[in-house]
Formats: sequence, C-alpha cells, structure tokens
Amino acid sequence: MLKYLAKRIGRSILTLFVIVTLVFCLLRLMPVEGYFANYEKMTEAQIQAGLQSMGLLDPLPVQVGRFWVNALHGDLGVSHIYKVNASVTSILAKKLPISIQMGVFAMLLSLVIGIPMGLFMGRFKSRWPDKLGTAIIVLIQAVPAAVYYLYIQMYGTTALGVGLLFDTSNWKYWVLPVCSMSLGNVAFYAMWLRRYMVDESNKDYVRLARAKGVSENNIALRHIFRNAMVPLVQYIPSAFLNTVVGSIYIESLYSIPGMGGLLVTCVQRHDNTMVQGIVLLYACVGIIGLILGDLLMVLIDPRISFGKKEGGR
Amino acid sequence: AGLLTGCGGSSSGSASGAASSGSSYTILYDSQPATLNYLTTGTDLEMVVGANCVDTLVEYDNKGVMREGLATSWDWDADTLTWTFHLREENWVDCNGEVVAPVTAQDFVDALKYVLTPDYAASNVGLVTGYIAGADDYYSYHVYLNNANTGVVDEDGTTYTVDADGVVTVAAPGADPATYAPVDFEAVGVTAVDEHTLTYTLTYDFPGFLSLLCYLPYEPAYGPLLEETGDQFATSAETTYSCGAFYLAAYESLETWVMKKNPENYDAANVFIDTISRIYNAEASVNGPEMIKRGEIDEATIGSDILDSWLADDTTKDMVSMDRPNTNYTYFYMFNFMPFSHEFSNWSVEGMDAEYEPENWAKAINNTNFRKSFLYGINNSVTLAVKAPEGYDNYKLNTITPPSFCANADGVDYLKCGDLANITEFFDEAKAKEYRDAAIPELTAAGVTFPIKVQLPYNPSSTDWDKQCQVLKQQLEGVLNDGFDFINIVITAGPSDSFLSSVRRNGKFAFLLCNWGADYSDPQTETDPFYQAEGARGSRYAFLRTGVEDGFITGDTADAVMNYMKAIEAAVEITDDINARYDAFANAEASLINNALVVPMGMSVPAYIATRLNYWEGQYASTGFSNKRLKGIHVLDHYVSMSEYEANRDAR
Amino acid sequence: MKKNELILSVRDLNIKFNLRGKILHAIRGIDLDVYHGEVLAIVGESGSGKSVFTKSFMGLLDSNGSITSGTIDYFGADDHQPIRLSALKKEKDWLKVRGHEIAMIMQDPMTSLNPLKTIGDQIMEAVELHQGLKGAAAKEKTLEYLRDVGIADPEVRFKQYPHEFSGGMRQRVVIAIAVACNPQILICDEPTTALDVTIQAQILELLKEMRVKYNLTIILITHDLGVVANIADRVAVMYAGDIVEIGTSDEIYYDPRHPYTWALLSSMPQMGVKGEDLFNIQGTPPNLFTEIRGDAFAPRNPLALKIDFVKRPPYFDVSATHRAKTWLLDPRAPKIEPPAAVRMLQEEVK
Amino acid sequence: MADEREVLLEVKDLEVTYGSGRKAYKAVKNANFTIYKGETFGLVGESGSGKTTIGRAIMRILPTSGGQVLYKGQQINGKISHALDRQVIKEMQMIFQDPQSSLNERAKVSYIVGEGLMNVRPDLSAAERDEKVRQALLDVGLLPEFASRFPHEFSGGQRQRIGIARALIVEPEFIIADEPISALDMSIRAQVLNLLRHLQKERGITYLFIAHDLSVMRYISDRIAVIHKGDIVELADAEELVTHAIHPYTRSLLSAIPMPSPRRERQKKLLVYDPAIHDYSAEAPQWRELRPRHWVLCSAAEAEAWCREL
Amino acid sequence: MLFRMKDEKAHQLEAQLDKLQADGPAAWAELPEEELFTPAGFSEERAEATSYSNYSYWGSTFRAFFKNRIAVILLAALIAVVAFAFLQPYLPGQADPNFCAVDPLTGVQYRNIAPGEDGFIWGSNAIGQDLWARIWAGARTSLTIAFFVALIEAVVGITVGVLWGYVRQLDFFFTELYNICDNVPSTIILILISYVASPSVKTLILGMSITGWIAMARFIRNQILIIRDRDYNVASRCIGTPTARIVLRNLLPYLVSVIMLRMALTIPAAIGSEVFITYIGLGLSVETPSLGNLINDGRKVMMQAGLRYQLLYPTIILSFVTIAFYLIGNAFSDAADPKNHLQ
Ligand SMILES: Nc1ncnc2c1ncn2[C@@H]1O[C@H](COP(=O)(O)OP(=O)(O)OP(=O)(O)O)[C@@H](O)[C@H]1O
Ligand SMILES: Nc1ncnc2c1ncn2[C@@H]1O[C@H](COP(=O)(O)OP(=O)(O)OP(=O)(O)O)[C@@H](O)[C@H]1O
Ligand SMILES: [Mg+2]
Ligand SMILES: [Mg+2]
Repeated sequence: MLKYLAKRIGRSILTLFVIVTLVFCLLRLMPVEGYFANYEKMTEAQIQAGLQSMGLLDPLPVQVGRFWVNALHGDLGVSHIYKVNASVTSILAKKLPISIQMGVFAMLLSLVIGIPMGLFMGRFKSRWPDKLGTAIIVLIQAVPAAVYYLYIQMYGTTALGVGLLFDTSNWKYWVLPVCSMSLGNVAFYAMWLRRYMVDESNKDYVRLARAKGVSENNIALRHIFRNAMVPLVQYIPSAFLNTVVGSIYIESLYSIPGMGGLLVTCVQRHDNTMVQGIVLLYACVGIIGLILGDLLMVLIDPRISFGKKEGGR
Repeated sequence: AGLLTGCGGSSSGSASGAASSGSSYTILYDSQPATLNYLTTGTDLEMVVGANCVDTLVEYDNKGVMREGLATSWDWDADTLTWTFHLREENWVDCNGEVVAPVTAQDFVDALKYVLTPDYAASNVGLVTGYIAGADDYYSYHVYLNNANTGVVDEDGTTYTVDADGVVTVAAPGADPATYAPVDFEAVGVTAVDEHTLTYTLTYDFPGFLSLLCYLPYEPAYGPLLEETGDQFATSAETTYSCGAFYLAAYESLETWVMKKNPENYDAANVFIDTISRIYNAEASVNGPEMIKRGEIDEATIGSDILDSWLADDTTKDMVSMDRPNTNYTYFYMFNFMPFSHEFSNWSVEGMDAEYEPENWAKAINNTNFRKSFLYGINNSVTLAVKAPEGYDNYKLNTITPPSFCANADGVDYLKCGDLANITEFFDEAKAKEYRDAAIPELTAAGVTFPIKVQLPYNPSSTDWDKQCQVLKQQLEGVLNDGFDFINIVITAGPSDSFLSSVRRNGKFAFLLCNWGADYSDPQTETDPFYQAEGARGSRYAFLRTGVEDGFITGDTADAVMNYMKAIEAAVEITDDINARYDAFANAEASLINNALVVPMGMSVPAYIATRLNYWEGQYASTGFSNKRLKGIHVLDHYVSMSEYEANRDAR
Repeated sequence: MKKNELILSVRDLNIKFNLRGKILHAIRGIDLDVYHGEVLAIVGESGSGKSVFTKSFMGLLDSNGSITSGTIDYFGADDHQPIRLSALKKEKDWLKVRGHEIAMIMQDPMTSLNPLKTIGDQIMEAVELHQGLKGAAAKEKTLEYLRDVGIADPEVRFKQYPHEFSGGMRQRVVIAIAVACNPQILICDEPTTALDVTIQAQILELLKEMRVKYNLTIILITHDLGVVANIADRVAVMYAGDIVEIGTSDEIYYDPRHPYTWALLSSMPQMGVKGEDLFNIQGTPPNLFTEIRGDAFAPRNPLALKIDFVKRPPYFDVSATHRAKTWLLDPRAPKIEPPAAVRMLQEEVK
Repeated sequence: MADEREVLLEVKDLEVTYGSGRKAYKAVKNANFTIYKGETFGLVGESGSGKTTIGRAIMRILPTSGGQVLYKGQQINGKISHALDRQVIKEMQMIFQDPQSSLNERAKVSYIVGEGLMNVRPDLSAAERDEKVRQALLDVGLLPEFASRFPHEFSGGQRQRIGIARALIVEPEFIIADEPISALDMSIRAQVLNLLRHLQKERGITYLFIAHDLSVMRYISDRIAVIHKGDIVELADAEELVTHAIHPYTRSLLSAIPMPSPRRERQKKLLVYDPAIHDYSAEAPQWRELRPRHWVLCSAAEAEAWCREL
Repeated sequence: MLFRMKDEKAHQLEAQLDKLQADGPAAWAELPEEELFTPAGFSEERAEATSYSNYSYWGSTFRAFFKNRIAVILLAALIAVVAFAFLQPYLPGQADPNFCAVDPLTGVQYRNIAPGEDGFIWGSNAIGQDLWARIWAGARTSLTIAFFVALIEAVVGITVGVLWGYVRQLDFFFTELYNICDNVPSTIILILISYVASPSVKTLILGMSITGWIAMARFIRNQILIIRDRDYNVASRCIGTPTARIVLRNLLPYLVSVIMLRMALTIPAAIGSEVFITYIGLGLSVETPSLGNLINDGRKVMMQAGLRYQLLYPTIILSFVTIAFYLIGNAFSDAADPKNHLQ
C-alpha cells in the first residue's frame, strides 16, 4: 500500500510539474501591457527595465528553469502587481487560513445537512420528503449563485443584525458566508446520495435484508446508506478542498480576506508569479483531493484495494 | 522664464457646516492599492498615499492657486536652469505616528535616485528624465547596463555588452554600435546643498516645472529606509514613513487601509479628520449604497444606474452628491487612419479584422467631409448622460484641453487663447448632414461602399462604456443615416485585460473613445497623444505622422496633419512669452479639431457619491494629485446633498 | 409444532402484475399445502412463476404486482394463531413474518450479501433481530452458525468481507443468515443455479443437514429435476403460473403423469443416449399477458388433445398424495404411453 | 497418441496469464491437447478452473503468455498475418455462455446474425446477406420473421439459437462452445444440444465444448479433458472417462452429477476432492497414458497406485 | 416514431397469433366429446411464436417519460419558451433589444422605466432599452451558446471518451491529460482566448467547450469501461467486426440515454457558466444581450428595491430554463432506465 501511495504521489508530482509549467508558458502569451499599471505613459526603456526586473526578458526555458529551482527552495517569487514585491508565499499564507476555516465550517454544515437530506430523500423515494428535497435542490442549482448569495446577504444581515461586510472576530458574521458557501454542496450531496441510494435499493442484498426481516428504516440506514456513500465519498475531499480555496462570489460580497477570487484577480491583473503560486496550490489541492478520495474509498469499501483501483469504477 | 514664481500661502480654514472635529471616516472602495510605494506607482488610487502621507515642495489651495508646501520659498536661475528650494522643519513618522527622523533635502535626492534605478521599475520616470538634467543619461545607461549584465538580446537582435570600464555597447543589427559611458548619480541635476536647501537643474527652460512638483517622483523619501528596504520599500505600513498631513497606520492589500492624522505635521491645524479607513469590497458598487443606508460607512460611490432611484426616494435623495470635478482626464474620439496590419519600430499592428472592412474605412477616413460629419453629428450630451444623468452638459468639451487648465500671463484661460476661442459647440444635425451630403459623392468617387462600417470597441471592465457606445451608435446613426444609409456602427467588446494593447495599439478599431491625462500645467502636455516628432514611429496614440509618412494619410488630410506637427514644433520653442506660447498651442489644437482629426468628447464625469465631506474645501489642481488631499476638509454630521454641493461649489 | 402438521396453506391464489398498462397473470389459481418438516421442491421452467409464488408468502412482491384473489394462511406461529398472509398490508405486520417465520435464500450468492459489511455482522444482524441475543452471546451464536454451514476458521471468517469468499462459501453464508433467523419455513429460491455441479451437490447436502438440525420446513425452487431428486420429499411441477402436477418425489420421478413432467424428465442429458436426439420441449413458454385458454402447455405438447385447447383441465388424483392437471388422466382420454426416458426411470424401480 | 484422424487444432504447452508483474496470475498452465476434425472435444472443470480462458485464448481474444496454438498446423497465437487472421475468423467461431449478455440488446436480430458476414464476405449485397440470415435462422430452427426483432423479445433458448446462428453464418469449421447451456433452463437445454449435434452431423463441424457438468459432456462429447485450477488432469474418450475415471478430481466431478432418480440420488455418495492428497514435492506430476488413449496427470507413485485400483 | 412502427408490427403479429389459436381451438369447442379427446397434432409455429412480448426500449422509455406529469408539462413549457424566444423578433410590435428609447424633450435616453410603464412590459434599463426585448434576445443567445456547447462537448467528448475507454493503450495518456486539463484553471484559458479572439458568441462557445469536453470524455470513458468487455462485444470481436463498427453499433446505442441526460444537463450548466464568465468580465458585447450580461447588470442594481425587476426577469427565465432542462433530463434518464419500465 505504501508502495502504491509512493507511486501515486510520484505520478502526481509529475502531473503537477506539467500543469504548472503549462500554466507558466500559457501566461507568457499574455500581452505585455498587463504588467504595467500606466503602460500608457511609459517609455521603451522603462518597459524594458520593468520586464527585466520581472525576469520576463529571458528565454522561456530559462524562466521555467529558474521558476522551478526557486520553487524547490520554497521560493515562489514575489508578487509584481497584486501586492508589489510581497512574497507569494507570504500572501498565500495570510489568505489561506481564513479560507480554510470558512471551508471547514461550510463543509461540515453541508455534510450535516446534505447527507441526512439525501438519506431521507432516498429512503422515501417518490414521497413528499423526496419531492420537497428535490424542489430545494433544483432551486439551489437553477438560480444563479451570484443572485441568491446577494439575497442571502441582504436579508440575512438584517435578520441577524450584522453588518454587510465580514468581521472575523464576531461569530455572527460567519453565519451567512458559511451558509451560502455550503448551499451548493448541500444540493450536491443530497442529490447524489439520493441517486446512489435509489440505485442501491434495487440490489440483491437489499432484498436479502428485507427477507431477513430488517425494517425499511434499518435497511436504508444500515445497509444501503454505506453502499451509497462509496461512490460519493470519493468526491468529498475534493469538494472540501475546493471550498477551502474559497469562493469568488462570496468572498467578494462579504470582503472576506481569503483565497476566493484571488486567482481570477491575479490572472486578470497579470500577476504571473501569483498565478503560478495559486495554480500550484490549487493543483496540489486537486491532486491531494483525488488521492484522499481514493484513500477514503479504500477505507470505506473493503473490496477496493490500492493496487486495483485505476481510473474510477 | 520664471512664469510661476512663489506665491504666498493662503490657507483657507473656513469650515462650513457643522463640522465634528476629531472624527473618523470610513470609505468603501472596490479597489485597493497594490503598492504604497508612491515613488514607483502610476495609478490614481495608489497616489492617495503619496498625496496624503507625504508633503510636496509646493501645494495648491482649494481654488487651484499654488502656494508653499514643504518648501517655504524657492527661486529660479534662468542661466543655470536651476531651481533652489528652502525646506521647512519637518519630521518623518512611522506607522505608529512616532517621529523617526527629520525631513532633509537629501531625502529628495535619495528618492529621485530610487526613481531612476531601473530595478525598481518606477512608472513615472518619464516625468523626471524629460526635464532633470542628466537624468535621462543616467537612467538609460543603467537600463543598458542591466541588459548587458543579464545578457538580454532584443527581439530585433540588438545586443548589449559591457566592458571593464563600465562602458556599455549597444549593437543593433544594421546600425553602428552605440556606446554609453558610465554615468554617476552626481551628474543628475538634483542636489542637497544643505539640510534645508535643495536644487534641481533642468535640461531646458521648462515652464511647467513647478506643477510637476506636486507629483510622485518629486516627493521625498527617507534615504536610510530606502537603503534598507530596497524593493521592499513601502510594501507595508511598517516599511513606509510618512511626513504628510496623515500617516499610514495600517495596510493590508484588499483588506484594510488606515491613515491617521499626523500631529507632527507643520500644517496639522488644518487637518480635521482623525482617521480615514478605506474598506475594500469587490462588490462595492452593489454593497456601498446599501451600507450607506444602513449607516455602516461614511462614503461610497452611487452608480449612475441607481442614481435616479436614490434621487427619487425621499430618504436618500439628500444623501447623494458628487465628487469634485477634476480635469485630470479628458476624453475624445480618435479615428484609425491605418486600419491595416503594419510594422512599427518595435511592435507590429494587426489592424482591423476583414469583417469590419478596413479597405473601405481607410478610403473613407481620408475624406475630411466624412470626418466632419462625425464631428458635427455627435451629440456628446447623450453619452455623457449615461454617466451623469444630471447636468451632463457641464462635462461636455469641444476641445482636447479642459477649461481652467492653465491661464496665460493675463489670466486668460487657455481655452480662450488663439483659435480655440472661436470653437463652439459642434453638434449640429443640419451641418452634419451637409458634410455627409458633401462627402457622399467624394467617397463614391473614391470607391467607398455604403454603409461604411465603423468598428467601435469598448472595454467591458470599464463601467458604462458599453452603454455609452450603444447610445452613441443610435444617436449618430440617427443623424447620419437619415435619408441615406451612410454608416453602420459595429460595437465590439475588447478584452477587459490589456484592452489598449490589443485594441488601440493593435489598430483594431475604426472609431474609439480615448482619454488623456495631463502631467503638468502647460498646454504641451495635451499634445502628447497627437504630436509625433519626425521619424518617431513609436508614439502610442494617434500615429498621425507615421500615417502620412507611410502613405496612409493623403490629400488635404495629410496636409492638415503636417501643419499640425509643424505648429506644435514651433510652439514648443516659445518659452519666453507665455501668451505667444499659449496662442501657438491653441491654434494648433484648434486646427487639429477643426480638421476633424479628432473629435472632442468631454471630461471625466465626477462620480456620484454619498459623502459627508465637503470636497470643495480640499486642494485643487488641474494636474498632479493635489485633488486627492484630504487636508483642510471637515467631516460633516450629515450627507452632502446635491444642492448643498452646488452651494459649496459656489462658495468656494 | 409437530411434524407433518399443516404449516402453510394456499388456496386458489391469483397474482397479477401490471406491466406497462398490461395485465400479466403470473399465478393462476394455485392450491398448495405445505406440511411442517417436509422438503417441498417446486420445479418449473424459467418464468413459470416459482419466485413470484413464494415471494408472495413474505410480502416481497414487486410493487406492480398484487394478490388479486385467493388466500395464503400460515399456521406455524408460536401462539398457534393462524396468520392470513394474503391479507397483510403494513410493513410492520410483515416484519413479524419475514425472517422470523419464513426466511428466504436467493439465487445469486455473488450479489445477495452486503459487500460492505463483514460476514459476521450480517449473520449477527439476523441473530439479534430474531433471537433476542446481544453482544457476545450473539457473536457466539453466529460463530456456531458459521461452523454449522461448514465454514472452517469461523473466527477469522467472521471478520471477513463477502468478496473474500468464494461463490460456494457465500451461498453457505446466505444459508447461515436464513437459518439464523430461526424460521419455521425456509424458502430456497434456486440456491444452486449459479454454482457448478460439485458445489451444488455440497450445498444440497448442507441444506439437508440444516433441515434436520433446525427442524425446518424447506421449500426448494429449481428448474432442474435432477437437483432435487435427492432432497425433496414432495415435488410440485409448475408451468405457466400453475402447479400442474404434485406428488412425493418417488411418484413424480417414477410415475409422472403430466406430459410436461414427462418432457422435463426426458429432456435431461443424463437420460440421453449418445448419438441420438435428446427429447426436447419445442417452442417457448406461453405469453402470460394473453388469457390462457385450456391447458397452457398444449401448444408445445405434441400429445395434446383437442380438449386441451378448449378447457382447462382440473386436478385428477392419481393417489392420495399425487395429482396432476391433465386431460390425459380423464377416463375418456386415449391411453398414451409415457416417453422412453420416463419408462427407463420406471424400470429402475421395478 | 497415434491417431490417423486429421488434426484440426493442437494446443501445445499453452499458458495464459492475467495481469502483469507482481499481480500476474497464471490461469492456465501447460495445457496440451489435440482436437481432431469432426469430433466434439469436451472440456470440464469447476468454476474458475480456466475453461473459458483456454477457449478465449484459442479464439485469440486473450493473449497467450506461453506455448502454441496450432490451427491446421499453423500457429495462430501471438502476431499473425492479416490473411491468416481473416481465415481464422472465418473458420473458427465461438458460442457464449450467457445468451442474455452475448447479444447486443440494441441491435436487430438481422444485424446480430449478419454481422459476421459483413466482415468475412464484404462482397455480398444487402439482399444476399438478408437471404443468408434467413437461411441461418431457419437452420437453427427459428422463423425468418424474427430477423426484424430485438433480442429481448426472445426466450433464453431462442436467444442461444440466435447466438449459434451468428456463429454459423460464416460457415466455420471449428466452434468453441463455452458452456452454451449452463445458463439455460433445463427444459430448453435439450433444444440447444440437439441443434449443435445436428449441425455437426450435417456440416462436419468440430467443437470444443466447455461445461462443468459431466453428464452433459458424456452425452455430447467424443473425448473429454478435465481441467482443474489451470491444469488438465485427465483426458480420455467420453465413455472411457466416465466409466473408468482415474484422477480423484474427475471422480469427484462424476459423483456430483445430479440424477433425476430419488433412489439413485439417495444412494449417491459425494466424493470431495482434496488437492492435498497429491504429494508432488518429490516428483512433479507428468502426463501418463494409464489406459489406452486415457491420459492422466500424475506422479509415478500415483500412477502405480491408481493402476492397481483399476 | 420508430417505436410506433414497431408497435404496429407487433400488433399485427399478435393478431395473427390470436387468429391461429382462435381458428383451431374455437372450431374445436363445438366438437363432440369423443372428438375432443383425440390428439390435436402439433404445430411448430404455434409453439415457437407465443413468446412475443411487446417490449420496445424506446417505446417504454417514452411511455415512462410521458407518465411523468411534471416533466411533460415542463417540456411543453420549455418548448413554448424556446419557441417564443426565437419567434419573438418576428412578432409585431417588438422593440429592437438595442434601441434606447429617447426622451424627445431632452434628446437624451430614458432611464430605468418601471415594468408596465409606457409599453415597457418588463421595464427598461438605465439607458432606456426595452428589457422585454433584451431578455428574449438574451435567452436566444444563451440558448444558442448552450446548445452548441452541448453539441461540441458531445461530439468531441464522445469521440475522445470512446477512444479513451475502448483503446487500452490510450488510457494512460488520456488519464494524465485529464488530470492536467482538470487542474489548469479554466479562467486562465478563458482569459487567453478572450485576448486572442475578442469576446463573441463563437469565442464563448469555444472557451466553454474547450474546457468542458474533457469532463464529458471522462464520463463516456467510464461508461464505456463498464460495457466494453461485455460478452456481446467480445462476440463482435470474435467475428472480426472492426472497432469502429463495434463502437457505432454496440457501444453508442447503449450510451444514448446517458448522453442525452448529460447533454440536457450541459445546457443549464453552460448558461450558468456564462453568467460566471460575464461576472469576471469576459462576457459578450452589450450589442448581443445574453442572460449572463443581463443578470450581471441586474445584480448591480439589486440592492435598490425599485430596480430589482432588472434582475428578477432574466433570473426567472434562466431559472426556468435550468429547472426545466434539469428535471426533464432527470425524468428522461429515469425513464430510460429499464428498471423503471415496469409500470
Ligand atoms: N415485477 C414484475 N412485473 C411484471 N411481471 C413480473 C414481475 N415479476 C415477475 N414477473 C413475471 O411473472 C412471471 C413469473 O416470474 P418468476 O420470477 O416467478 O419466474 P420463475 O419461475 O421464478 O423464473 P426463474 O426460474 O427465471 O427465476 C414471469 O413471466 C415474469 O416475467
Ligand atoms: N480478466 C481477468 N483478470 C484476472 N483474472 C481472471 C480474469 N478472468 C478470469 N480470471 C481468473 O482466471 C481463472 C480462470 O477463469 P475462467 O473464466 O477461465 O474460468 P472458467 O473455468 O471458465 O470458470 P466458469 O465456469 O466460472 O466460467 C479464475 O481463477 C479467474 O478468477
Ligand atoms: Mg425465479
Ligand atoms: Mg467460463
């Protein structure tokens, strides 16, 4: 198993390398203008000097090489535009914790609501709990997030008697962003758990359990549920890590000083070093999510052993 | 010379309305500075630090009259081209408001050296190298030296080498190699004569120099701090020392930004705000108005699209007023005279896409009547009304230079000088149609097909520009297509990033709204977008001369262009008679406009804001960052209403 | 309850399914008595309704099917109160029957165990549900059942998962689960079809042992007459939703009367002579969507009489325990010799 | 094995491995047998013993990891020429165990049956192909009207016959029938067995017949090989094998045959085969002819003991 | 329609059989007793043919689908909305979506006219453009984009997915490619595309499908993996069927329903991501109204109670389309599941 993990991680590192290098090269396709705040009034020499100081004048392979050498030493470079001359790691280190906290809460909330909701819906398929749940899910998915987040913010703040913008120190301020953030996942978990429960409930072992005299509730809870969680559990770490890296809408709305939207901001503002740092972080997160997902699957499903699992069931 | 010599200071401490002293003030922003480094930045927002936390040698009052600042007096020696400033006692304070060191003349020298160090990539170098003796040589040499040290090879194959003596050789293929000997900073025309005496030596007798001083590269910075922090200078509140009306107390990018009153400042008595916090919110345009209503903040922008609903509502109608207008930017439409792919000295232009019929456009644009039909056909009111539902006509311009930009020796506003004085409102449907009707046979003869496609791009990230384009299209087509299918305006969205390089510099437009911000108080600065020196193929705006040289611009249009160039060259030479100088510039500008080489549009529309500040109390200048200074402004106990705003304006 | 007492009685049972708006008449008026302690085999080809019939004893019919008429009475309850199974509706009522009174083993050992629960847990669940044992006692009992069904190393196996078991072992586990419910009646729905002959034989042996040890009544479903010869006390032959012949196993094997039973017996390869054709039943089973007139087997029966197409035959008693639904037993019918293979079997007894 | 009959297929030291590296699992080891033209060669063994694996390896669906498969003297495992590939496809066909899953549910019978023709006889026109499909259906006792139906509209026996028609239409000489009746209902097994036998008689087709039930084998095969856990342990003529089974595994298989006779069944004693009785530590088992044309895999000691028993 | 025809045929066959049975036995019913007890003879056809069941996959699928009231109503409503969106410009009295109504007094455009006033059914935006016209135009644009994105994703995704799943050697390559593509932020790609080619319906379609196909491909690949080694495919390989035909005839027909579901879900997803793309400033030009830029414009004024209608109407249309596609897609996939063909 360790060997498998080592192999897996090795391959992931390779993938990571390709991803970040690719992004690195793609970013060089961006027009030069983006690197300067007042390109308009700059002279040729100034532009040269600017590019030079960002290391953009060297041949691409040299740039890539330098980037990786530095990255291996834990130096992701400094931000050129987002926060001039501040090191990327320090920026990320400041932003990440708040997003992680928020993500953890949102995740817990979505699991705590989504899973029982899906369980209920699956158990009472085609009855009113199912229909109600479906209605909620469909609504969450159909109305653009950008819109309902706004409504939550507007009415929620009044209801809670808090300000529109986020304040770390007061727990009340956490409620709305966390709820908003968890909504999508609630729908996701509930919907898929229901789907898998329904699929599972046609299996033979369910019939045996029924013939054994196990009540429907217990069948749903003790037999179907865990089986239905198997395919779902794979996505939980990824989903979790994705909430951890923040939500662009929510963090913008509430001024939460987290990771959300950082990527978009930095791509738009041509802060290449930041983009690279963030992409590296995201890719790590994505890949770790995949590995964790597989690990979780192995934990919950005794049939799957590391060696066999290759590319999904 | 010595056009604008020192004026006495007249500090207007008259506080109107019920001012609450010792107040704190919170502003919601949708952008935050990326850097506090006032020496290197070039963005409007980031200037706020330089404007409020660092004093400049000279200042303005709230009417735009220059007065002493950090310098108590100054004099000008026309022979040696030297300005000498006498500094007052002043201290640097850190982010806790504690005194660190006195401000000395050396701080200006150190700051300028920092600006001229290519590694720091200061964006306003041009405002130094153009005017301070030796600065250009020093800067270029260091750029080349850097290139040589890192072995840069330019795209065109230019190589850089440095020898043991530090002489840099720049070898461009097909040209003789040029050599650059080492330049010491001593050679740059800035000197700390003693602690409180500072001199600048200029390259030529430049009339606008004093107005340049209210700008970033001419601000002081504490030398030892620069030394110590290098490129980390002013990356945080801790690495920034202040000597202005306020000191920077806290700063975290995209989070908080707090400035506090600096009691150490010589002018502290005129500072009426204790703490200014700027809160960042990416959705400020959505949240700001709501937060104002809820009383969570003191100031926010009210977008033009919700303005009337605020004005219509009794609870909010008295809460909205405007920012103080400033003429830092003026807007005008440019024609693309070279819509094809072609090469410039250091970049290539793709030109308009075939679907927008560049051939047809290129033929049409050389027709003066055609252009004039635009000049007379456009009603700028409608586009301005998008941004300024109220009083849009106040922001209309029929010139490139805004009013009250500068005045000649007789106090005559530049716009009343020379031929500019004759320019009146252009919009005139009948005239526009006349020109159109005159143009039709000429264009037909030239082989132009109708309707002529006019590609009109906009930048989606720029608020309301899209709407302005739509309104313009409808309005202009309404006039010119009346009775004849003359033009077809095609609105295209440019990329929101690098809009200028992919659209304007890339020639991907037919007709485009552009703007220009003056750097100093002299009409010369307003010629920058249009004037091209002979052989200078690299100016970034209109490539008028290049267009003539390359044969794109022909006939009477070419004559008009060349006349303009010559007129500017002549005007620049006049440095001893300001009236003559201004007249010459004014004539040139008028010819540019009357020949419809450019179509004036308007000035920046001040934002609608809900504010408790009377901005009319603040400093004012047509260039530089003085308008951003909060010194002298009181915090009111109520929001400024539109009528109060107007009253304040008139009472100023 | 004593041996050979009536434990289950089915009277004129009709089950219909509503399939895409059409009515499928799956069970067409079956009468059957099951006695305590016996092994009753139900034999019939695929689709003849064997599973549907037995599922109806436990309320496990698919949701689109229902008992339209007839009764099922169960007499084996502890309190000796008969239970009318055909009238039970609520899940709660069924829970008293399922497992506790009647347990069931399904055909496919590969899929009928929960893949995520240990073998031990799955058996223990039944023990806890139906024997009121908890904790260590339940575990002890579970181990005993594992041992009973012939699984070596029960302690180790207890903690293993189904995928670690072979097909035969899994089927044993399923049997253990059913037995652990401590039922009166054990319904085995084709418990060996998916297994190969050797394993099949072993499982049947096991069932025999279990029956003795736990005093079970077994209803064994299969389509293979060969498989049940060994174990069944009585055999019921089903065709198209009806029991066409029923009798003790000797009677069915050595003195079958229904042409379908003949056909079933003679088509077995064991009966074949090398180089000669096996007897085969031509054609395909009847379409239960259309109303069946007369004898359902008639269209495939080369020996069919004209009356077979007209009138449904009643039961004709051959002996006290043996009866068959065929007009051939009617005195008016011509004498028809059973086929060669059947005669061969009859020879055997003589 | 002196035999004057024409050899159709020869399997020499066949070895098939699933997976690779550490996970590699040898499902078939050292399989050796010869199939003569026109005969039915039976392969029996319990589930998982490697029967299907051998069949599929011969069919070239599975790659072999060792040994040779010779068809009409030509090696057909590993890389072969395109022409030979075509020939093998045409002359060798397979019938599958499960009629349910081996028919494409979303295709009409006409396509399923005619599919092979499209490949081996691209020269035929659609009409000719239809005619052949018709004929093939008639050959397997189905009505030609069925051509336009879908598989799910048929009963198990009919489906299996469609599968047979699919194999037959390319007029193969050799058919591998992989448990063609195991999944079928007892009452229709006979149909299929009869059909296979008739076809053989009429067309001289050679079969490799795979099953786990010796009673079926005995009825249909000429010679039978018994396979256990990837090893062929015994090979003899059908009657010989059934009456004089030597290897204990074969005997256990025999003892498990269900008989439709309660009396005989009650007397029947199950023999359970325990591979541990072999002691191959001293001597690896070998392929020995213990009776005429009756080969057994055993060690010398075992050979002696078993011979004595006979 | 196909399944209808098949039904027809089935009925004929059934009728024939009924007749056959009726002819023989019906005639016999009147026979005297002794006659009744004589052998009836054996007809092979009678034995063979009775097994017909009228199960048709698509027939049942559609029947099951049409049983689902809500889905059918939604389908009808969706068709109505889509049809209306595309027909609206041809109806009489419709405003040009880009026309700004001008106040004749000032010559300047009207601002934010409330719904229902001056003939503005859904009001106007800040420059006097008719929201009714803009929203329908927007629905047109967004639906077109979504349709093409779904189409491209389906075509490319299916092609690649089939290759990926079916050709073992390609698995490693595509899996790694997937890992890479999945982790390169699509924002970067979108921004690059919008830089290279200015924002237009085409570039938007390109941008969305360039990142979307891989998910589709992976989905198809997983499905293919499930069915690729089923016996019937092995059988086809045995008789030498070329891979292309196996894919076409054996694999794809099994995937039709899941592909349809997937496409039905892609359409709302594409509209949703258009909203996001507009939010980050890469959306379409104002000249081409789309639900994305309308919602984004609406968002900006949403805190203002009196202007909320600007957000409300496009959101309603968007939500309706999304919900409809979502529920219809789900109902269809349920209906396509043979397990649900019982009733
Ligand atoms: N849920 C259902 N809906 C419709 N018809 C059904 C349903 N369940 C069973 N049937 C039909 O009832 C008849 C009897 O089915 P049953 O499963 O009892 O057969 P069986 O004898 O057990 O066959 P097998 O040997 O294949 O298990 C068949 O025709 C079958 O198609
Ligand atoms: N794809 C595969 N990968 C790995 N092992 C396999 C694979 N297919 C079969 N095996 C293993 O190979 C061995 C032989 O399998 P095979 O299918 O040939 O058996 P069989 O004799 O046909 O059994 P059955 O009677 O169940 O069909 C078994 O142990 C099986 O687990
Ligand atoms: Mg059954
Ligand atoms: Mg097999």
